[in-house]
Amino acid sequence: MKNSIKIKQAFSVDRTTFQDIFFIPILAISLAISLGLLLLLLTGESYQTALTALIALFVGSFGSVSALSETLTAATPLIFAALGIAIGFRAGLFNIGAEGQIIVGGLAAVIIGFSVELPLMLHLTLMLSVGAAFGAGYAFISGWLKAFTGAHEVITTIMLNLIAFRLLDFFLRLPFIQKEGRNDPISKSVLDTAELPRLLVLIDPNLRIHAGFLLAILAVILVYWIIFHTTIGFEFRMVGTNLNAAKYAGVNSSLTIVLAMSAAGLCAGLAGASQISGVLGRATSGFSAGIGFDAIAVALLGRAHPIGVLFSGILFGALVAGGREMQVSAGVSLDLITVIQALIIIFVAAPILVKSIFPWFFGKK
Amino acid sequence: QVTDLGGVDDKSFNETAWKGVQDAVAKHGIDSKILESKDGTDYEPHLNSMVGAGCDIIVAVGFLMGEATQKAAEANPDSMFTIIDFAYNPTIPNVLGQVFATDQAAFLAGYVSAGVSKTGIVGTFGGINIPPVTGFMDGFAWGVSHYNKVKGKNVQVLGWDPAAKEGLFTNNFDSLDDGRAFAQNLYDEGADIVMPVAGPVGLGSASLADELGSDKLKIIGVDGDWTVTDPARKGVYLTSVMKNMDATTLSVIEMAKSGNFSGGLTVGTLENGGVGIAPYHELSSSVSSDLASEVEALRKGIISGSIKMN
Amino acid sequence: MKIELKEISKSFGPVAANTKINLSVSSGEVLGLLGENGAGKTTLMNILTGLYQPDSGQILIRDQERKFYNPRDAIKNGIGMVHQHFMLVPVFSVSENVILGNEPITNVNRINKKEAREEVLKISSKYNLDVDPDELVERLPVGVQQRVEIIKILFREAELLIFDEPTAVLTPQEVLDFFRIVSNLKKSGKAIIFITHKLHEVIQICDRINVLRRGEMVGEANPKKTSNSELAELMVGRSVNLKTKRPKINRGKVLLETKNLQVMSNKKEMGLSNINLKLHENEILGIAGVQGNGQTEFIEALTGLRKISSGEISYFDKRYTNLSPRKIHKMGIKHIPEDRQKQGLINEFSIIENVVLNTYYEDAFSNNISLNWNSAKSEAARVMKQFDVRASSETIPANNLSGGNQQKLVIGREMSRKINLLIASQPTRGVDVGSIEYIHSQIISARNAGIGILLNSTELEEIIALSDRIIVFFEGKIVAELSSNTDPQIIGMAMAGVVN
Amino acid sequence: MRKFALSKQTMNIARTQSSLISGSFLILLAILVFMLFGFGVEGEATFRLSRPSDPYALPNLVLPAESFIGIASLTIAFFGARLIVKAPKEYSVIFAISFFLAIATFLVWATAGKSFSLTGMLQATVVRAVPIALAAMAGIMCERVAVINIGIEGMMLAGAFAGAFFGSIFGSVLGLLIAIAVGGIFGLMLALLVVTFRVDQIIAGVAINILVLGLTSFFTSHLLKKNPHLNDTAVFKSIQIPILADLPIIGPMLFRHNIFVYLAILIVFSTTFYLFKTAYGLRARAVGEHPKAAETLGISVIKTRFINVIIGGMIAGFGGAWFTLGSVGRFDEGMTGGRGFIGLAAMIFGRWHPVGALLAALVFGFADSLQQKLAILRTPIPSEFLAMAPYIVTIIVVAGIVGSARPPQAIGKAYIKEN
Ligand SMILES: Nc1ncnc2c1ncn2[C@@H]1O[C@H](COP(=O)(O)OP(=O)(O)OP(=O)(O)O)[C@@H](O)[C@H]1O
Ligand SMILES: Nc1ncnc2c1ncn2[C@@H]1O[C@H](COP(=O)(O)OP(=O)(O)OP(=O)(O)O)[C@@H](O)[C@H]1O
Ligand SMILES: [Mg+2]
Ligand SMILES: [Mg+2]
Repeated sequence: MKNSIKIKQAFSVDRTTFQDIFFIPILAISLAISLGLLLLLLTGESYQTALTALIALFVGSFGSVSALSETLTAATPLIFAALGIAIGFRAGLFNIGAEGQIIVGGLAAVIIGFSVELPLMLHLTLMLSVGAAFGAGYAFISGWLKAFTGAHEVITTIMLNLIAFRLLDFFLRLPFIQKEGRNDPISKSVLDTAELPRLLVLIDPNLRIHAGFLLAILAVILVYWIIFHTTIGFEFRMVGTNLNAAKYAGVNSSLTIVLAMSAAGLCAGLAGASQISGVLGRATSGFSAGIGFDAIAVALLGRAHPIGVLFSGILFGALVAGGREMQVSAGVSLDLITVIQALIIIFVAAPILVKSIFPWFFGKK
Repeated sequence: QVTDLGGVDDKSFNETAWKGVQDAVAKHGIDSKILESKDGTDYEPHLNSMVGAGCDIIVAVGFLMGEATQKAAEANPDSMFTIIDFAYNPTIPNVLGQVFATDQAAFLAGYVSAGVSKTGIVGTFGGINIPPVTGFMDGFAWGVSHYNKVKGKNVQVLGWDPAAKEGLFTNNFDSLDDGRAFAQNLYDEGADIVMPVAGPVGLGSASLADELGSDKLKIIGVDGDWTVTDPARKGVYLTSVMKNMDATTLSVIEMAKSGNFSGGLTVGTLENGGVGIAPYHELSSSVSSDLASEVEALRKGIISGSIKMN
Repeated sequence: MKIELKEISKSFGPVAANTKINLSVSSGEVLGLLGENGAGKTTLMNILTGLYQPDSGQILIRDQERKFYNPRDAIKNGIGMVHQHFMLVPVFSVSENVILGNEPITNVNRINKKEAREEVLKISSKYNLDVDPDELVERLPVGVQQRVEIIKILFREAELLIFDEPTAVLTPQEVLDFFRIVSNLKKSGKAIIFITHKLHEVIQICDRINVLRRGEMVGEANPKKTSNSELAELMVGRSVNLKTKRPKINRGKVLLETKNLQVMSNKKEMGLSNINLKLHENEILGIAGVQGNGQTEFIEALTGLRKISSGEISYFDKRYTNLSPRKIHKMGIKHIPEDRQKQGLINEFSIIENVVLNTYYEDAFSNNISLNWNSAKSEAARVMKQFDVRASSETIPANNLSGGNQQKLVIGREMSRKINLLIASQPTRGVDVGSIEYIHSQIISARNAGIGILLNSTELEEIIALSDRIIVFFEGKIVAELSSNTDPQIIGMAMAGVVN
Repeated sequence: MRKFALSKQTMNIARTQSSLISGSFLILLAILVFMLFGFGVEGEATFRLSRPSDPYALPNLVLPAESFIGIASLTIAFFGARLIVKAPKEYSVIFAISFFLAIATFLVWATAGKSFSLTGMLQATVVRAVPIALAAMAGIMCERVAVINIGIEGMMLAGAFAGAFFGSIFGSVLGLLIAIAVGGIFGLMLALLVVTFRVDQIIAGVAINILVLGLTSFFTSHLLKKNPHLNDTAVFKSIQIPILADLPIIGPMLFRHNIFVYLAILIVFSTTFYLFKTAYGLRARAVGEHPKAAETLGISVIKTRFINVIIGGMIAGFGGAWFTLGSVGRFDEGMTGGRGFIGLAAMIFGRWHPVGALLAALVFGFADSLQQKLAILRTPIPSEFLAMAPYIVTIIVVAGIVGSARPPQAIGKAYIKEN
């Protein structure tokens, strides 16, 4: 499967037309949601329920301050991880391993979080950067394998995910990490100095949105700058779009691949760390919660463009928060959200399909 | 109610608790909401949105939700919580922990199995290595060794070593195929009775037994009476180690309704019927009458404390 | 039988590849189809073989109209084509390639290998095209692969055989063999269409000649009467001087020297053995040879794209071996790669990005961390102006440029910064005559300005026109070093490995 | 030609070098094995070869741990040395044997003083290999026509669900057929996405995985949970092949399974026949290697890709049905547990050849069943690490093989037909 994948044509947003950037995603989303509701009706639910579900979806995501807070809280790790995946895409790498990188990064972060004692700022910085570093390190493995043995990153990252789950369970049982007096896989809780401050304590201390979200926005800007305005970003894009040309132009492709993959892992690691530090406060088995997989969808929907990632990240956050409300008030299972997400990916990745469904939105082609 | 991993139809843990809630609904015409947790991070937001949804009492099912429930409870001192399989100390005023001395019931199950086993080997495996799971396995193993002691036999237990706290775990609560494979594995090693303590995963083991025939392999259910919850394969269940969460949950809800809810701890035991073993149903023939009466004697003994389990 | 094309038109978006083309050919005759790159020859033939459908016009066979919706239809009507780029599956055996699509099958669609072999042998003996049916195609030399293609067509009982630039990849000797095959086919009553750029070839073997220009049929000529220059004028539409002038000047000191260079090829075989050569300033050294005789490996070795297993290269008397492409580029050794689409450019990138493709790291465009797009933009504007790259703006992606302009962009990029040595590989492949003249003049003036130039081209004419000295590659060796006024026949012999 | 003569010679050079490397590698392996397992073991390792119930019971295989480990590691070292001094033709064989010995040593070490059923483990190996092998076959059908199918996991999950659901309604046989059809439908979907709409192949595959995960879970919670009788199907019972089934070891290993195992083997061989002996197979491979060439010969690339990808989907659906109809008779969310992906690795390991992939699948099956045995034997190795074994094997394999394996050339590329 070496030399096989070319993800490029799926997005090079810097040139896609206005239509493609706005209409396609918007149509894709509405199409996906309506299909989702249709599915609901198919399983014999009443129109009533479908309607409540739809309303709940919006109310639960943007309907109130707390809803908004939940949306952004859920969006934060998605944005981090998706930025990483976007970098990978730009360099022609398909990083399915974000999940594992989140786990490793989060685990490293939690250890720093409870084991060292430092003043707030220092402790936070240390914890986050260690998390990022470990995420990068874990991704480095796939990058190295790809660059020097040609092992396809899709397979290796998937396997490294599965391995990460086991590693997590193992480490969470180590006496040094495991919470005192427990023998289930759960880590000690991080110290207060290692918790990202919540942003809206003044309004209501229960609002979970935390400083991590601001960091995520910073990351968006930074990654944008890296991809489009730095030499390394240019090299990423060269290698990702035309490997031969990149080699001809004197780019060290192996090194670039390793760097890109590590950068991707770094973002994922941050996602894990900020999740631990801002939301969970400790690691349990399965704390990664599939964020790494949803992030793939986010990156695709955002067309591997940082700004796109920001918005699609918030959208997916909204789906999560809204979905929860949907289950409470309409009794619709969260899995419907997964379906909708998958449909969104498909429609976004197949613009021709969307165009053929809504020809009138686009000049005839 | 917020469920733990495994889903509400796990024919076991969550399902039994949910039944308790349903009974309450049926009996008192209150209404109920359910949120199924897909993973560890769901717990806290789920509990919050339950509070948000204005529930009077929230049933948290599962040891793993201990932390989250504590947070939620402290954040919302005026709503009532009850959690299954978790005991806080110090206790929290608005949380009632329900714990179950499953080892007592499992002890009986172990004793029966030892008596029934033809190969002299019985097995067990768990979902993950946590007290609510290993509680069953401890009791089971002790039950067997008690049998060996009194009968001077040497029936072996595969898959769990109560001393070393190590054994056979699927590391998940949902891969039924693992359940089958693990049972096959134990069967290959000679076990003819297996107690799977991993929620629905055990059903995989049951389907193997169903195929081999109950003379080759018998299964011991957990949490609920599997002969009742899984009639399709009722032929293979020797008995079940029951944890009557439905009863306790119902009573808690009633307390809450009648306004005499108080935080703290209730322990389900053989004595108060919180735990027990199911009738032998189909396989009662394979349990000799004296064995049955010995078990009954044991039960009394444990209640009276005259019998030490380990 | 008689095959006719009436008023055939075909366009790809804006490009009108064919407009109202009429053409006919009948059994026992060889029709020559001339036209410069992009004239529409291949497109027309793809229509005749059912690969493309025409926008308008009709195809007549024995005076009845036929519609070809896919190649299968054309094949069933006895039309077969040997494509410009061979259509063979490298990992299949000769006989598998021949039968593919019309397999002789026994029960349950099982291939009858034996019958397949015999068929191949039968045909190859009948038209004496000798091949081994069981050999893997990827192991065969180009000439033999062409035979396989021919057998493929004959196996499908084609009455009309179309050859799209069959001689481009052949040595003069192989060309002679090929002509012999063609006349055999002609004798046995096949109709033949022969596409080429090479004027003398059509005159040599065709009965009639048709000339295409910009997708239109601009004339018919009789090989007996016409002349090279007349045909050339028909092709290009104006009188072209087929000779580029190359003022004599004496060469400077040695610029580049290789000693016993050895390089592995992709198949882990010894691709190059003992390459020794000297290149001077003010000199154009031409590398002649049939494709796949080690030229590519040699140039990759020089430019750091391929590892050198032994031997050494010195540049300005400094030894360098296995340096990175970037280091070499920095030393003023610039490389025009043989495939602009795959290597020279990134189609999806803008002209700006392509202009700084291999210089983006230089101080002019970056501070080692961030890029300065403004200076890149002005550089792009400069290159486009100086090397007359025609495009609506510098921000459009490279694949919106025509072949000629793409090539000029690459050349401009390489020649407009510090340069002492230019390695130009196929600099005019797939470029219209206008651009060819321009590119040639650029190369000459660079040479006059003191730059040393290594010119690799499979077009013998080009080599002869530009080079001061010529070396000939054959099977990974330099088999001859000749002066530019050597008789083409001798060079041709050398390309086939025949040296006295 | 001279060129080839040259190449032969250089080949030989390469040969000796690599044999030097691999020789020293084996010696290292020997040392490693001895270091790890050689010390402080005593007692005997007992492998039970047959169950009391078996007709022709074999005696247990009893190995004195210490001496066995010693001898084994010496043998490996000897092979290594032999490789170094002279590079023999059959050194892949030597490698195989050495690895086998290494694993055997490990087993003996783990079992020293205890006992377990070897036959049981081998039987489990076959069983656990089935879904992986089927996933690999599905992958081969698709990749041979140059369509990457990351969606196999999803297609299997769909098959598993369909098997359970429709099996509960119409009985297991019809359930199986429908499961296959459902797999085919998702194959069709993949083909539509990548061939017709030219969606990037990997993205399409991932999307299918997520979609199926969502759909099946959704239906589980909205249909199956409300009416459990829709999630309770009869499973295919195992069929004992007369006589053969009674053979010791081989019998349980190969001839006491349900139809899934037998059909899986059948599929492996018919895939081989289809790809390498039939005309359509030839066309399919041509489409995977050089679609344009195929097109010029009137072979419809589009049609060929559709057909093969759909067949691939159907195989995946069949493999998925194994989880429910062939194993536990009940669907649960995400029950395929990544087998589809391991199948892809097996495909690469097997170099896109059905038989090779089957062998690869058996390796994974072995790693899997081994891990369970060790959990019972209670080795000092933590269970989590044992559980990792199959994945680590996968990575090593993919990393080690890819270099030498040669995928179909057009793989991953959409085919654009101008006209
Ligand atoms: N598939 C295609 N899509 C778009 N444009 C095409 C396509 N094929 C050919 N063209 C354009 O049609 C014109 C004729 O191309 P064609 O290949 O027929 O020329 P030709 O005479 O064969 O050139 P050459 O001598 O280089 O083979 C060219 O401008 C080419 O760019
Ligand atoms: N099972 C299959 N696997 C792969 N490709 C197939 C299959 N069935 C049909 N095709 C493809 O579909 C196209 C049409 O097949 P079909 O057999 O209908 O053509 P045909 O006219 O019968 O060909 P022939 O005359 O050579 O038998 C062929 O190009 C073939 O490659
Ligand atoms: Mg052409
Ligand atoms: Mg046919």
